[in-house]
Amino acid sequence: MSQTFRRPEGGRIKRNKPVAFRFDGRALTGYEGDTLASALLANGVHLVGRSFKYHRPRGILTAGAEEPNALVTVSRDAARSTPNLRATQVEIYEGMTAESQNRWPSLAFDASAVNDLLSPIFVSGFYYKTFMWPAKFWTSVYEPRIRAAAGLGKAPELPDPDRYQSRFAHCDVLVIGAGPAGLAAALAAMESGARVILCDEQAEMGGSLLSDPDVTIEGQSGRQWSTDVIMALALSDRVTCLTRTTAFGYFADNFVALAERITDHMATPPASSPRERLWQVRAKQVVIATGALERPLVFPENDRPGILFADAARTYLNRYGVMAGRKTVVATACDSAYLAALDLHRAGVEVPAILDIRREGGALTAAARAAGIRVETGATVTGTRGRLRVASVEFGHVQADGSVRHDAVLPCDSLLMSGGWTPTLHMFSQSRGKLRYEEVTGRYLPGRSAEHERSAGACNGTMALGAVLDEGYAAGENAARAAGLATRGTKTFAVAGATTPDGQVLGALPHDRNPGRVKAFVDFQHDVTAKDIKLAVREGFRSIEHVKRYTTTGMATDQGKTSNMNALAIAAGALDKPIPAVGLTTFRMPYTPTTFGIFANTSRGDLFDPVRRTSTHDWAAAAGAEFENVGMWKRAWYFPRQGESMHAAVDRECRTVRAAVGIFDASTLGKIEVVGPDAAEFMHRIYVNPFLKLEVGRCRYGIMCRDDGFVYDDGVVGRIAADRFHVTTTTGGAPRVLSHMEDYLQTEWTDLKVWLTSTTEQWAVIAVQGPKAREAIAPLIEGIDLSKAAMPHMSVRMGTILGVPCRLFRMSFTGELGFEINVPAAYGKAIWEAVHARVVALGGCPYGTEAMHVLRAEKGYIIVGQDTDGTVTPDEAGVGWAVGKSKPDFVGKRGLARADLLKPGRTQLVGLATVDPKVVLEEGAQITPDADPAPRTHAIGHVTSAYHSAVLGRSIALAMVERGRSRLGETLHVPMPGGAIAVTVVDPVFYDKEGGRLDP
Amino acid sequence: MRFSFASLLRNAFSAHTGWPEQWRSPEPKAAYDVIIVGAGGHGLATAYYLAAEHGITNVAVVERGWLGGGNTGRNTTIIRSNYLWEESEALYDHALDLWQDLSQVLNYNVMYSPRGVMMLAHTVHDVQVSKRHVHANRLAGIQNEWLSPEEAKAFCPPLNISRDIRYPVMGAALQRKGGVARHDAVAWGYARAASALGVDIIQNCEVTAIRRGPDGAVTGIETTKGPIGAKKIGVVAAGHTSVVMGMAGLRMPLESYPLQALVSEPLKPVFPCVVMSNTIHAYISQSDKGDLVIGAGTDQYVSYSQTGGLHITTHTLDAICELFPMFRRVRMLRNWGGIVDVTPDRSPILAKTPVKGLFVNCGWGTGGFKATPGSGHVFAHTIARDEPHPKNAPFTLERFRDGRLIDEAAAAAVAH
Amino acid sequence: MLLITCPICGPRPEIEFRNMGEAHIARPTPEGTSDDDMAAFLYLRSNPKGLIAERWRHVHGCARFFNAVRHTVTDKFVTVYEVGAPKPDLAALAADLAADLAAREAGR
Amino acid sequence: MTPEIKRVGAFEGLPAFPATSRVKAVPTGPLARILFRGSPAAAASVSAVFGAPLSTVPMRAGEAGGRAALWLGPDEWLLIGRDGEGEAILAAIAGAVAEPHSAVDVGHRNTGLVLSGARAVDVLNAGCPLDLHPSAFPIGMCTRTLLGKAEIVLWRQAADRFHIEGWRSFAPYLLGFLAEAAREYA
Ligand SMILES: Cc1cc2nc3c(=O)[nH]c(=O)nc-3n(C[C@H](O)[C@H](O)[C@H](O)COP(=O)(O)OP(=O)(O)OC[C@H]3O[C@@H](n4cnc5c(N)ncnc54)[C@H](O)[C@@H]3O)c2cc1C
Ligand SMILES: NC(=O)c1ccc[n+]([C@@H]2O[C@H](COP(=O)([O-])OP(=O)(O)OC[C@H]3O[C@@H](n4cnc5c(N)ncnc54)[C@H](O)[C@@H]3O)[C@@H](O)[C@H]2O)c1
Ligand SMILES: Cc1cc2nc3c(=O)[nH]c(=O)nc-3n(C[C@H](O)[C@H](O)[C@H](O)COP(=O)(O)O)c2cc1C
Ligand SMILES: [Zn+2]
Repeated sequence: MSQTFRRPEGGRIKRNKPVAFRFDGRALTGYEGDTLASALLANGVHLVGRSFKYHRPRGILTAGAEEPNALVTVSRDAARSTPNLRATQVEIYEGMTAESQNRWPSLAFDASAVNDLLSPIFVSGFYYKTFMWPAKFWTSVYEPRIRAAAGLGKAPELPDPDRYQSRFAHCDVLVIGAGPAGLAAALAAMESGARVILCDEQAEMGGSLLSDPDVTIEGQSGRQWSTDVIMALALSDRVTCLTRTTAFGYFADNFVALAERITDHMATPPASSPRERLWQVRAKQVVIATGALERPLVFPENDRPGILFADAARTYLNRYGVMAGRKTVVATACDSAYLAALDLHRAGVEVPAILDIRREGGALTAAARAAGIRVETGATVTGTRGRLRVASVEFGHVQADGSVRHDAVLPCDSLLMSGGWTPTLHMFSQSRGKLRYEEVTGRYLPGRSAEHERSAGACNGTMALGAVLDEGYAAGENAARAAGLATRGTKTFAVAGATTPDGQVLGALPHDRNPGRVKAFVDFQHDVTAKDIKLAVREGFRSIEHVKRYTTTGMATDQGKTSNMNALAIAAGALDKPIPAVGLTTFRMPYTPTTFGIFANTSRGDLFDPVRRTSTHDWAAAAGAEFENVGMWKRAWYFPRQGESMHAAVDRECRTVRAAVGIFDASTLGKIEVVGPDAAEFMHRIYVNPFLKLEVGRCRYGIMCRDDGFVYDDGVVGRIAADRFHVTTTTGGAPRVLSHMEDYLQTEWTDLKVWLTSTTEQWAVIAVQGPKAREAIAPLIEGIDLSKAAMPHMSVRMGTILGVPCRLFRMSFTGELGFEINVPAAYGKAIWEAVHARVVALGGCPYGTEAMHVLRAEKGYIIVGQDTDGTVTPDEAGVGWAVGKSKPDFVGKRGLARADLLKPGRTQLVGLATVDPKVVLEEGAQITPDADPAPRTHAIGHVTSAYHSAVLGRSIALAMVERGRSRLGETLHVPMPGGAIAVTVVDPVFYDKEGGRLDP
Repeated sequence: MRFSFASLLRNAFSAHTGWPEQWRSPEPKAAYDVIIVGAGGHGLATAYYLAAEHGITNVAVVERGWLGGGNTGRNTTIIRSNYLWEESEALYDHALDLWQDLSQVLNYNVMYSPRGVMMLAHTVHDVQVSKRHVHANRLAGIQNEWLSPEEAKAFCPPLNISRDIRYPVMGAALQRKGGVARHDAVAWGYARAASALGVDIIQNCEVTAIRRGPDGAVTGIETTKGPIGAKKIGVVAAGHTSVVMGMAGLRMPLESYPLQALVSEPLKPVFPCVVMSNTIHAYISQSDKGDLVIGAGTDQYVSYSQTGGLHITTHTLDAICELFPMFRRVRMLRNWGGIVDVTPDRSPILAKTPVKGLFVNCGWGTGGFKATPGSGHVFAHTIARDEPHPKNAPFTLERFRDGRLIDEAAAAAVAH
Repeated sequence: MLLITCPICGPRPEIEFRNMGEAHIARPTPEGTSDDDMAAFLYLRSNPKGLIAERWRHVHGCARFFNAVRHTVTDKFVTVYEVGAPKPDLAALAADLAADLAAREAGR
Repeated sequence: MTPEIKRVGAFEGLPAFPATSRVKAVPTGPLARILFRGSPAAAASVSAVFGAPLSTVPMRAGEAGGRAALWLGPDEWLLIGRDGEGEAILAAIAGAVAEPHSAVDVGHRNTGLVLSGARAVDVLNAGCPLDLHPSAFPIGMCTRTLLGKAEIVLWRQAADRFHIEGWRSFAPYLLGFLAEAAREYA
């Protein structure tokens, strides 16, 4: 029979909706509303995982986010496999497949469990002390074995097909946690008319009320009250209620990140739905109502399957109708475990004893005894037995001198424990609020706030339900008021049947066993025991941060939710210091592990970064172009014809341009319209070139430096009118040049009347270059006299092309007669097609960026960012002629005069001709005087550009070489793996030195 | 007590009660020959080499928090030496040499794992820059090789080399000797070895002032544990260097930015090497424990907050998911931040200062973990001899005045 | 992601802004500026642990530059002001902050 | 103009937006757009000839006679008119504004689409970090901001209708981003 541990009635599961699922291949059933953990327990399965280091059998310890043991991999298919999920949070669905992890060959028989036997050696930090000899064994033997043993689940091997979404949201009041405190807070905020977001990580709102059958609020059962409040909130259009939504990060200025899990609980998720959504919430005010987490007791062998938190067992019973066992011993330092014992007892579970660590017991001791349960006070657990599940508990009484006298062995199939409650401070602490330590209750609590938030309920240390509700309501009201809304004032709630969970213990419990031998676990997943922590302290790790890192306590996937306070108390004891003097480790995001995909959300593929295409892109693609990425742009790289290699295509394109004409899409170049009465003055200052005297209708090649004197960008500038310049920049430099210019205008030269407008995308730019360029465009152009006299090299004219208005530049980046036609972008494709037809008719072809690079290199024209690298001055780049030396100031003038920039011996741009013309140098290759440089020889330069020049029938290269211009004719060497390549230093202009072709 | 398998075994029989403190935690003496400010890896290594190689053992390392708790304890531990400029190559390769047997020298397993560091190129420009590094490194005798996308995939099987992604991988530079190490162990190993040689490591002791004599030379420091005299002071305070140097009236060419990193939940081995992509900003490796260790970019503003913005994290993870799409379902376990001290040329400063007796070692920014042994080694030399070691001679403060920058940033915008 | 108050547009998310470095670093004239002063202009920053006067630009908003005082430990903005306005007295602002903190500390 | 010279809008040829009853995105088609920069006084002179007023209140659009002036910055307005009006608007400005200023045709740089429907705000907030609640972003408000990794100008024309302007080459990204966000409302 399945579900033998399911009670015949009770709980919030849907009994009419059975759900079949598999765990480690075994077919099991549960009900809709079950978590994997509750369904496994219903089937009597406690053994769910193995621990990280010792591979000890582990069961379900908790009922929530803090679970360190019961980690599983849930798979829908090969690609949709998610490791390391906590069974306590996984909701089962029909057909779910879950697997245990970190065990081989099976969960029950795990070979690595020998680690447990070796645990006397495998203490904290043992690996720092060994595996050092023989030295080379580290990489070949030790490390691979350590790695293979470490790790928990397996990452999926296929790309994740699921989608993730994101949402920015704003509200007056964000309430984190929908237990009684959070619900009351949301209610108060709603009543004020505030915009409210309420989130809870669980499938259902209600928090602790869901597990409590006894309480009444305002005369209703707690569950009914919460149902009504949730309904009221859900009906308000000002409230957004988010279940299965974890607040995982709290950032500056009340910016809170929530992870909403949308489809993981569904058997067949709708295809249109994202799997998860990242909410980025900017809240005016935040109410933190995240409750408290129960703490384990640290006693010998406290980790066997079947040992679980008392409140978790109560939750399983009341919320899921599941008994954790049939014979359940309870060990506690806190009243809340009595509630569990009483509820179990009432449900027919045998409770052999409650072992209360407190000498006098607590508020419910008498009630338990009255119910017929044996209660031992001043008692403690000294050990447990059972291989894959707890079978018995040994206990003793603590004597006046602190020693423990062994008492008896209690057979059982489950053991509940409670060390008290730890307020969930993660959100508060992440907000950089300061914690304070409350001595009497041994708790850290929220202290001074850093953000606009307040905590309410158990996370604020308030445990009595009435007070929790009042405090929650007050927090919501207070938050709404602080957000600027009118509120109705405070409210008190009438509560009955609630027990305040008082009592707690911190640190390891005393026992009568050999302390050097027993294992009393503090951090369950990482197998950190009380003696590990003491060892760390003994070895000089006195800061709690050191203890954490040396023992790895608190570093497991639960991030110390159950272990941190006990570890701290043990460390404090070993250091003989009060707890606050030792301090807590830092709470960091995320509160619980959070899917990478939710951070990346829609940024994948084409949405990873915008793909910017020019207006001729589709044409080029149809023409077979290969594209390259330049910044966000796609640029046509070359246009291979059928069967043509890149090399052949580029050669052909280059030859065609030199012999006839080529057409090139230059649209991606940055363009800025500089307008205003002071435009010329501004240009004069921002560029190294003089600009005041540039005539309207003329262009100039401009070089721009930063104030440090190094080349920043370049481009051709045309003067369109006295008060208007058309500036071009490099493709990649466009945004930063605009920002650089705005910076000087807005903050340095605020008196100048000049305005900038980016026109990069206004214009499609079609470069037509080659001896037949004029012939190619002439028939299409109207209103511009293209003759040499009327439109000289480096001029700009306004006219139309095929009726479309254009700005026509006569300029050249190839050394040939050339024009650049700027037309409004939407006409780009049509004009391109028309010009292309002319070009083809004249024997020309389109060319891409690669041919463009070759052509310009043949002419010795630099590419900023390729031939320069941010350490090069205009003079060194061979464009010193551009610097307006008589200008009183320009950006970079003073920087260029710094001592080191004036030193001889700096690099200069030169050409390199390989002695063997067939050899093409590699860009980035180094240059040395010697053919056979000794290792660590100083390189005197490097190759910045290198190509095969089809027109010259040889290779060409540009290089930055120390004192390069004084070395013309010298033979240098480019050492390569296969031997050095001899090169001659030459002028960087390889082709048409006289420049006759520019202006035929 | 020497660490070895034998001593481990021996101690197992005495329930490990016999281990001594790995380092002493003494109260400060009245004065020391040398005070090192900052017990990060660099400061501790400096102290160790002062004692081990220069016989200067009357040394204190003062630390405002816990040793190794600065960037040393927060970094993604990428180790490589394939930098561009000769000055950097020499310095980082010196460190790489020292990494090779550091565990044995310190008698502390720092888990230096030369699993290879692969730096991806996504654009033609990236390819040019990467190849420039490869060639420069080869000439300098530093191993660095160029891989095709297929070779890169063979070296790192999870890598997505599809041509269809937004920025396809066009190749990669691989330094096989590069890798990772266990960051905490580096700090602890140096601390233990230095302490054994007599160095006092004084934690929870914040320097609040630097005292100077009538001739302007340093005479000591004020701390939260009182004044301590010193003949020489070496400041190795990473993100806080500006603050400490300000106490001696010096302004520094530094800005401190938050830099974030994160780890995933532990996974069985899936990622065999280190992969860096500067173009799309992602750095990833898998630790011995099984977590994916991922580095992000810096925030845009100066901050000492040791946290950073969510948008930085989202950007990092979208890059990781694009390159390794099977990791989309993997989950982040923890995210944190450090404070990195960035110089204008992204190269460190390891130098004497205009103040007599005051030395500074800073500016390692986003990439100084790899240099820890080398940095400590040459800085100890600089302090002991009052003159720089040849390897750190170029890394002066004056280079910013003269304009002789060692501009790793300009050349490549490389982070770690 | 910080919430930054643009003097013109009001509070807006950090991703709309660019930090443009420390404010009030006067650009020297080419003549009569020593190499040391030039280096200070180009490279030396106060990089304080505490209040910093810095430049921001609301680049994806009104596109204007403005100045702000921010605390580099808490990342909280203390004030924003126009380009060209004098540098606020950071010491006085720091004293106000300290007093405010003390008052809140006493108040709880 | 020769007839075969066709204009190609930035949204042409892109996959259609999966419009539903709850959200749809429709390109505006060609519009005249002038980026005007200058002092408020200069802007006032423009208002007189442009028709729609250039707001001096930040982040507000002025609308009249089928024209709109979107405040982008204290010295920057985006003037939108009907297709073909660009030249006339530029001429009118040149004629009427004596103060120094800049007027630049950006009719092809920018492209626009209108996102509307009950889910428009949710879809926008998938990538727009601003508070789009009517109390924070009322009808008539406009501003530059971000949508995912692209800059946009966002202008609320009605409770559930937004005009979105972006640069031409970002059109596929903007449409793709909005479509991805709208998928779940299909
Ligand atoms: C997220 C992140 C990722 C990184 N990734 C890499 C990487 O992959 N590879 C790499 O090579 N590098 C990386 N780095 C950089 C690297 O971490 C640092 O360059 C390096 O660790 C610096 O070491 P350090 O000893 O100089 O500084 P730290 O370790 O920061 O030590 C400085 C110490 O000075 C102390 N101190 C400061 N002020 C005072 C005072 N007034 N009095 C006393 N003590 C003081 C601090 O508390 C601190 O402990 C990364 C950094 C970060 C933050
Ligand atoms: N068993 C007991 O006796 C016992 C123990 C402790 C508390 N309580 C009672 O519980 C009540 C406390 O109520 P409360 O409202 O403060 O706490 P609660 O535990 O009832 O509710 C907290 C809620 O916050 C959610 N949550 C926590 N962190 C979250 C995050 N980061 N993101 C999203 N959701 C998150 C939890 O899922 C939970 O639903 C009191 O009545 C108290 O007496 C009872
Ligand atoms: C390489 C590396 C690996 C880490 N692995 C883990 C880990 O597995 N689990 C964990 O909780 N933290 C891990 N951390 C993060 C630390 O817990 C911690 O966040 C970091 O040292 C910064 O300190 P802080 O968060 O206390 O400020 C790792 C840190 C580094 C540098
Ligand atoms: Zn603004």
